[in-house]
Amino acid sequence: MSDKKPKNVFVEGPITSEFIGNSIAKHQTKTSIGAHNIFLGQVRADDIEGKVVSAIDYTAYEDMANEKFHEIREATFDKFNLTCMHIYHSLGKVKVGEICLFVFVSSPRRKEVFKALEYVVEEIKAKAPVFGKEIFEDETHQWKENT
Amino acid sequence: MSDKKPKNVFVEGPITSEFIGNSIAKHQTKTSIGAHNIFLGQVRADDIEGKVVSAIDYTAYEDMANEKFHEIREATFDKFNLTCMHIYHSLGKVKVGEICLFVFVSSPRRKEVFKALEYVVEEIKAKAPVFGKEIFEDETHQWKENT
Amino acid sequence: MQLNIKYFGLIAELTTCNEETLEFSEATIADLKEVLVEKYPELKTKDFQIAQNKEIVSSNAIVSGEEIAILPPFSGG
Amino acid sequence: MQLNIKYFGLIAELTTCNEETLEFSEATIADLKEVLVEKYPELKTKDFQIAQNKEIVSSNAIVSGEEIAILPPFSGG
Repeated sequence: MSDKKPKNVFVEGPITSEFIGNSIAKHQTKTSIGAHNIFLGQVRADDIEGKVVSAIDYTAYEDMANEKFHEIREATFDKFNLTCMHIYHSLGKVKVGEICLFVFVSSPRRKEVFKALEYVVEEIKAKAPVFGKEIFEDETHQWKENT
Repeated sequence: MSDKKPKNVFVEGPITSEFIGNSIAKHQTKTSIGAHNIFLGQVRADDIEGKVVSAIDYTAYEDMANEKFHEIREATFDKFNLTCMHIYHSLGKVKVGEICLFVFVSSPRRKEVFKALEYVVEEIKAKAPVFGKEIFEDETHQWKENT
Repeated sequence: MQLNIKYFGLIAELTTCNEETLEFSEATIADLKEVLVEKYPELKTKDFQIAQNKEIVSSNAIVSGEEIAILPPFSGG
Repeated sequence: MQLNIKYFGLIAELTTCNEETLEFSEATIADLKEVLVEKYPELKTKDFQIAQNKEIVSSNAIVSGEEIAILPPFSGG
């Protein structure tokens, strides 16, 4: 279903595997769904010139980001035959190995979910004003840029 | 990692949301992973000429299917830069709303997981000798065919 | 030669068995198809493939005596 | 006119504040950029975009006085 009012996509801290499992469970009453596709962004222990990332600290221009997430959501429902769609993004500190982005799309048919999920993830990366500060093990940091 | 021996991909009955959540949790120690992509096949309450599907009963030519899953797995690791990959398929009765296929791919980078996951799912549909009997609410049945 | 043949899904329903041993004295998979259609005339109207030693084989392949399976259209996932 | 300006990420680090009010008497976003670069010379070497009323605006857009935000490259996900 497509709502008309922007929802809050942000959650404080990492997105847990239990939260994701529960979200899957909630969709088992929707018997028109034949295919789910889930994207999870996980914080990588990147080695940048000898320093290893230990966490990413996320901040966002929240009002604008929620509006952009809403626009992405509406555009995705217009383009693809989806039954439902959910986006969750972390704010604050997310350690390596923890999940910072959870995108969940469901449809009667599998072809739709593949196209829709990639579209949503690329749109989020390009349009949502979210900023990740990569914190190294020695407490120094650098600002991440999406590629 | 790519193993050399076919694993058993089949699980008896539906794949639960807890199983999926646990599988995600297990990947949080792998800190080279930046992106996960998960496909879930869910049994749809299709209406076929007035009869509604209530479950699918899956059987398989298990030895050949596990070999095919293994070949698909090896080919996928050759084609894409993946950190890990898991496939689980149900055997026996899976009711509407329950999950019968769980494919999980992980990579340092998101572009790889999108391409890899769609490839794996299409290969499974085309090459794995698995047979779904759609059971209607009135206990009659018909044999499913992938499209 | 004695052939052990496995049947699956819709085909097993039609043959009413999952596995049986047949005497086979011809050469190719096409010949085997004829033997099967003679025994189970309904097979004529059904879409099926034959696997030998767990690989789909074409009609002109030679029957080696290894594991044979008669497979209806796949519907996994 | 009084402009309320929000700073994010790398830019907020450089300005050492998340939000401030500036006096602005010019017309366009390009003019605003000049005012900002004058106040924070380090901005000159940084890549940033300006949002007005939660939409990215181009340099020739007119400053309306609505919510202004200075945004470094996005890195969500």
